[in-house]
Amino acid sequence: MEAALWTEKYRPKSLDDIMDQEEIVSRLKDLVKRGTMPHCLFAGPPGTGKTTAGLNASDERGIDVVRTTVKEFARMASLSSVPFKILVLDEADNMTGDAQSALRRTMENYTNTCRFILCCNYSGRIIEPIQSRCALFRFTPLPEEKVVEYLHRIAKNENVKTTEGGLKTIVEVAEGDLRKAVNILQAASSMSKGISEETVYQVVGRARPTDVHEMLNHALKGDFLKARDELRNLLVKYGLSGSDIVRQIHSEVFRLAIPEKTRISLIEAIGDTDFRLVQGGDEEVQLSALLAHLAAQSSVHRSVREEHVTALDR
Amino acid sequence: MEAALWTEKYRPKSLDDIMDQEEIVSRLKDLVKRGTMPHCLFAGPPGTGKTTAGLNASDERGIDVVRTTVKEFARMASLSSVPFKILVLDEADNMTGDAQSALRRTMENYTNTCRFILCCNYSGRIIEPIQSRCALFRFTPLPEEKVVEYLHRIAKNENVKTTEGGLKTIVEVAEGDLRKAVNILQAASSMSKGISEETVYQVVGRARPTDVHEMLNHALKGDFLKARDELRNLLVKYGLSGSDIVRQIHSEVFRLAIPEKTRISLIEAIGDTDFRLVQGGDEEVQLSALLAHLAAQSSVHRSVREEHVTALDR
Amino acid sequence: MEAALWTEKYRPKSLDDIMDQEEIVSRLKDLVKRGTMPHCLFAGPPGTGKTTAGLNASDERGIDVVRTTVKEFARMASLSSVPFKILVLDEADNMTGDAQSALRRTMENYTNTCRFILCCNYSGRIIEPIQSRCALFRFTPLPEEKVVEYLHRIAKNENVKTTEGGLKTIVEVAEGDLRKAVNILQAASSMSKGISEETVYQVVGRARPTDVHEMLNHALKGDFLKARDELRNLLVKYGLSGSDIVRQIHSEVFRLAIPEKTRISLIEAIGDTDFRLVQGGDEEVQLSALLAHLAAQSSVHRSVREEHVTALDR
Amino acid sequence: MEAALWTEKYRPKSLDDIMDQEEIVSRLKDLVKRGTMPHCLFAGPPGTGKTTAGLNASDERGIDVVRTTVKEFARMASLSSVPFKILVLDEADNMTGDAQSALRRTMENYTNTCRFILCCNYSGRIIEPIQSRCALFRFTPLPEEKVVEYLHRIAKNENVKTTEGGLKTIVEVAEGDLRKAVNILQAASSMSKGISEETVYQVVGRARPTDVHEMLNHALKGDFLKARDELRNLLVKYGLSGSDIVRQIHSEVFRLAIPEKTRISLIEAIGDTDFRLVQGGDEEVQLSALLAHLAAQSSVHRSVREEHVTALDR
Amino acid sequence: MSQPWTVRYRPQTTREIAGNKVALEKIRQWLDAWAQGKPSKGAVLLYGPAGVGKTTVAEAVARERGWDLVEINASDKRSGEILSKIAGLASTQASLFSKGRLILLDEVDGINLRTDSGAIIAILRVIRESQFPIVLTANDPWDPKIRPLRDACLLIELKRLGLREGIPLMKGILAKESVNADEEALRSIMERDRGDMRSAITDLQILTGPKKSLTLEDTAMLSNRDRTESIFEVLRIIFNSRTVAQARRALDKSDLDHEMLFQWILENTPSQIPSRHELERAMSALAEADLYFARIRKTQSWHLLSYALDLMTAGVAVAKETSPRGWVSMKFPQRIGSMSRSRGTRELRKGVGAMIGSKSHISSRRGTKLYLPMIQFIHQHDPEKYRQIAEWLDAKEPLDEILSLENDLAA
Repeated sequence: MEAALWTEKYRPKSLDDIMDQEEIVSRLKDLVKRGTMPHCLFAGPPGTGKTTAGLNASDERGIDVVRTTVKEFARMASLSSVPFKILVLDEADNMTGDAQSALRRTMENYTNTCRFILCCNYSGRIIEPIQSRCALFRFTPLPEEKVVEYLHRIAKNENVKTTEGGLKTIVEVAEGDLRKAVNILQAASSMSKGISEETVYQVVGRARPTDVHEMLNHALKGDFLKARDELRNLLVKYGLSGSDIVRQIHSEVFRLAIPEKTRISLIEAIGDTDFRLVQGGDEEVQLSALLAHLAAQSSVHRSVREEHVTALDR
Repeated sequence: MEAALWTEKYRPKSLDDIMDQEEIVSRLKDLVKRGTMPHCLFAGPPGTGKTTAGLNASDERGIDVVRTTVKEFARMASLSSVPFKILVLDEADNMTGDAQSALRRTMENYTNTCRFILCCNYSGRIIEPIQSRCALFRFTPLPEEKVVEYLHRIAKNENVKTTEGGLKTIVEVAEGDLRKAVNILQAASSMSKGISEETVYQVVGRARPTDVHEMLNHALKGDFLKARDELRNLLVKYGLSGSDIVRQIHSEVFRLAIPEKTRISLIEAIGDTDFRLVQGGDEEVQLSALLAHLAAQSSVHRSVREEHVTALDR
Repeated sequence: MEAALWTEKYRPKSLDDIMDQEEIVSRLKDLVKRGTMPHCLFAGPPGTGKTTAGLNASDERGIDVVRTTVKEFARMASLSSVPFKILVLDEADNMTGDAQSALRRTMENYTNTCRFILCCNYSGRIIEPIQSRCALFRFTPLPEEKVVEYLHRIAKNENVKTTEGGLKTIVEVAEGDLRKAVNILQAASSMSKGISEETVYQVVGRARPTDVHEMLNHALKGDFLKARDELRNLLVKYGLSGSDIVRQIHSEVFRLAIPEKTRISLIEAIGDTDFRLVQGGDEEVQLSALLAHLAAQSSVHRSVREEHVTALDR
Repeated sequence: MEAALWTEKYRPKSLDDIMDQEEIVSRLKDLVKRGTMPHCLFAGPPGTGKTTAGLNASDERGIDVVRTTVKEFARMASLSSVPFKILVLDEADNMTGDAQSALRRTMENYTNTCRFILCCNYSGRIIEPIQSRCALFRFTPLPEEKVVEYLHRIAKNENVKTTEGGLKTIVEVAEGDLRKAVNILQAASSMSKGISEETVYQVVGRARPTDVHEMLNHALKGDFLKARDELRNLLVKYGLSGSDIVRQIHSEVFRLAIPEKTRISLIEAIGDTDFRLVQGGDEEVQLSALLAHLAAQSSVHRSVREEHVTALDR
Repeated sequence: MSQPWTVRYRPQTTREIAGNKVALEKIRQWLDAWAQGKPSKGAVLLYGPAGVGKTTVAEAVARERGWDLVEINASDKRSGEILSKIAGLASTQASLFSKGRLILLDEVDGINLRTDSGAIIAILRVIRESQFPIVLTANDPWDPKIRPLRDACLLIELKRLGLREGIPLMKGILAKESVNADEEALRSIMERDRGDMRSAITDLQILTGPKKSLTLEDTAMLSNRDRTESIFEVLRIIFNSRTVAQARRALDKSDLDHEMLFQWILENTPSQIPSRHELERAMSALAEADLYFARIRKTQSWHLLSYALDLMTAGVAVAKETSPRGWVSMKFPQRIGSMSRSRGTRELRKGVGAMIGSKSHISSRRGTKLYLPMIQFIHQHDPEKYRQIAEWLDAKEPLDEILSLENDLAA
């Protein structure tokens, strides 16, 4: 059926398909086979293949839930005939510290009948006593080439025209999140023009970083009016909202060749603008003001420029 | 019936009548011809023909269509006994993430009996799983001349006296939003005097740019008190709200003959004032402070004036 | 019944009695005479006679009328079996965009059985589809002499002792809002001493301008501590809130004999203080800071004083 | 059971016992005698006898009285089967505008069966339609001598040793709030040592001025770490809130031996800190930043110290 | 057998427990003393980091003596009410033929002041009235929240095992599993897990896999668990960075909770950046970052977080102009303990405020603000007067609890 999600269609069907986490996969398979699996903690950024099953992320996960639902589940597991049940707690690092405390003895008391797999983005947010009870597996973001390769395979299968630049842009935008990358690929595939850098940015509702860079450079050179024209252009061409742009300006600031102190002061100004938009400030007025602020820096910054410039590639 | 809305009365009746979105129209017609129809995502600023295109595409397929807004959709979300086939959902980016997730499930469940056309201003605010299920169509703002032409046609048909200045003002104020433009035309037509620049500004609740210009000029010449009298006049006579005035000052600043540096500092100050008003600052106090800021520039600026003045016509 | 509101007791009974809105009255009478009646939008500052005009226009057509506020309207919005013909809706610009959209649909559905008169302060806050369905009437603030005259008539009728200064103060404070003026008159009448400048300021919770003037003068002479004592006095003795004082300082600044430059810088500082108080800043701390700012000007200003002084009477 | 809190134990039992509000008391007694009773608005700073006067006026009329706070009032706002006649509503100026509008309607609807006594700090925050329905009574802060006298009486009755300095300090700290004064007296009496300046400062949980002074001096000498230790001490040991400390620093600044320019710049910095605390800033973080600012001044200030010092005792 | 090794090889008696001999002896002596009647301290607080065997010790001693073990832990709701029921069980005199009992109150530092309200006071009562020995466990005995308990208990610390004790233990297990292991591999595991034997045994199990050998190379796939130590590295990077990008990168190395990291930076900024002008800039960057945290709380706009992070890392780093002057040691943030606790008292204060308000005709908000400090003061100086007031207000229980919690905070 054509409306199916590609993330589902191409979801790894067994542990074997999980990309590029070979070691973890083999270790896990072994543990499962031998039936001696300990509690596990899967740590790593989203979309790196940590399992998503079990309790839903949107469920409330305060201490009360842990003391009732989770415990109940663990208790019930003991009734079934399989050696043990596996209970997957997604986003365990979103649990409060108290809730985590409440979890530790439950993990232990039902060890015979059930095993916990805790998934988290940051293992540092899991309290030590729980870490101590788990085998820790760290999932690393997939390397870009692998993701490109994977997207390529899907695109071929789906008969979608792609350019290398297009796929690379998807990978960049998805930031190592495979699921996100596949979703973008699918969305972009509907554009008649095929998948290029341009279509990808349009689909995700972002401007091309170089365009934003340009705009900032105009402002920093003191050419406020040009910067503002570019701003309007971005708003219209990419169909961006004000806060979209502010966030992109924020990312771009790290790549500008300006003294570090100026960079920090710009970040403060950008944060201010972002907050003002959150509070309901007028988009055009506030973004103009931000560009004006940048332009106002230009005179200051031009004088110190030659000496301090640090070229920053990220 | 006299109370009918012109936006409805003059809504294009077929895909061919949709203005200036040729590429989109041809893609849509192609889909219609081929008889297949994916879920669609129509993204673009308001008043660029998204809903109209959706309705017409549905009509041309000769199948039932239901048009609804987010609010109504939420109410009828169960959709149990859908007697129709295409559902046009306005303002889809106004839905919360949770609501979008629910929508996504609905799309999956009814994928055999109906198709969705989602309209939104910013595609970036649609969650990826939905984006990837939809074909994306990006609508762009209409060029000014086309809008003027269109308004002219309606005005003629309705026997409304217009001046060229009047129509231009409407277009300027509507900022590429055709629906808005037609609405303003209709509202202004109820004023006995016919449609001039003046009546349009009255209808939309804005000050005449020249009045705002005047006020700013007084301030820049250092005549703060006169500027303030003008301000009160705007607040009281035109019944403008503070934020309206700030936005108009912002537009006007780009037309002032002042050194670039002054302009930049003014625009920063305007951003501040906008935010303060949003936060509940006193309108008169804050706008006075803005004028005072302008007046404070005057001494600085007067001394450098003769040399640097840049005449700006926009 | 003694608790009756004077604003009701003295509300004009016919269109002819409405003060100083001749053009509007004649347009309305014309509509009434012709027997046709579009939906109407009455826009203008509070207390300029909008509701009264609406009610009277309805009466003169000899048809049923219902008056309601936004809150109540929302409650009865289904309007299923309306037994009446004209619905006067106050504070229409207080409705959210969503509510206005709902109202618009209601207007469409009942267009055969009823007409709406919407009253609002700012027509710019009414959504366009409604604006374009309505004939616009713009109400302007009443001139001071007319308001004094009107108050005088009521006071005489109610046997209240007044001084001219008292009535003038009411008018000044009411800023063209007739309802407010009458309300203040009634409130002040309950004070045993009769209506003088003093009692009016007490009733509305403001300081006497001379006290504020004094405080500012201390600060400008560089005597910060005395200024601060006066400030505390205002806060405690008059029971004034910080924002009240800021607004009064703002008015007073225009009457101070100080160089224009100082005035301008003060007004900027006042804007700052207003904003901080709005955000919840401590009243004494923020106002002290403002006085300190004034005191800091003193040294600058004292030196240039003899030459530049501008006496300002308003 | 005898009231354990002295504020209750010594609360005036009749209108005659209310201190120093002669005009109010006589107006109230007059109303009671005449048997008529309008709605009343009692305005004035906290602890000046508003609630007490309300309760007693009701009692002397021999009718049922209900005292309530805004929250409770809202809950029982339907008032269907009111068994009472006078309703004393505290903190009416804490109600939102909407709630006040609702209250106003309630006042209209039940005008035959009950009367309201509204207590508030600022009458200016009560909407006009309510103000005009009420007779206004303005309570003024009590003069210091009277408060001293009153405390003296209580102290004698309770067999507590006092010094004049002690009582005076209480009065100073209580800022005209009688309830606060009595409270401090009772707390201080729990120390066996009797009531001296020292014990009072201990009670008010305010740091003694010397502590704040110390902290500022450390900072101004450039010893940030010591200043911060002192700050933490104030926050934790004395349990002071951030805004308490800001207010005290603010008072203290006027007593520091620093050049006038530094003083003014400090006062502005304090205003800034206050503003940030109000926005939800963390007390320790924001105050630390203020101390760091002071410490940074130290080099500047040390050099000019000997010459410019202005000793300020108040 | 499908048991993880941590279960399979859990010590059953105190003799099987490796290390911590002194502590074990202490607990034995204390238990023996019960034969002569209840000792002066009716409870023991076993404390130490995760994985040193606190619960295991309690279970082992109960088993050795043939006693019933009554256990309450953090997975149970532990309100005062529920704990009182345990008190019943604990205070019942043992009949001649019934078995003895050991009451285990596990993880008392995991008590939640909101859902478990009244717990601390109830536990104190259990300790006072119990006829049976009570063992409490905690990771951090200095947690202010449990200070009252600390005073009522005999404190016994369980330490992490060193290499000398840990490696033989691992070898014993490996022998039973017929696995050959390099000494270096075991040493490496011990070092990574820093004496947490539960982690070490889990890792041992994972690493050995299907083959019956374990080499140093095998341990390479092991991930480090997050220990508090890693924070020092992050701070070092931040304070030594000269560019925004460098400082920002420190965050990638830290999995620490952001607000926690903020506290670490705040605590150490003054000592790391001694120059007054640089310090002013750094502190103002922190104040600015703090404001973003506040805005996030208020608006729930989480995307603002990135500005807070920029400012608290790069903002501080870039404030420096001079280069670092050698190593200055990092301090643990003073406030981390007290912050979460002060949140717990808030609810209680509201309740008490309402009671004061209804008795003295003011709102509960004002009641709290005006009267609570005074009552607190009287409590310190004249307990009898305090009792009268508390009883008159009908608020003795909650007042007691607020006061005891606040004392802890101040300490």
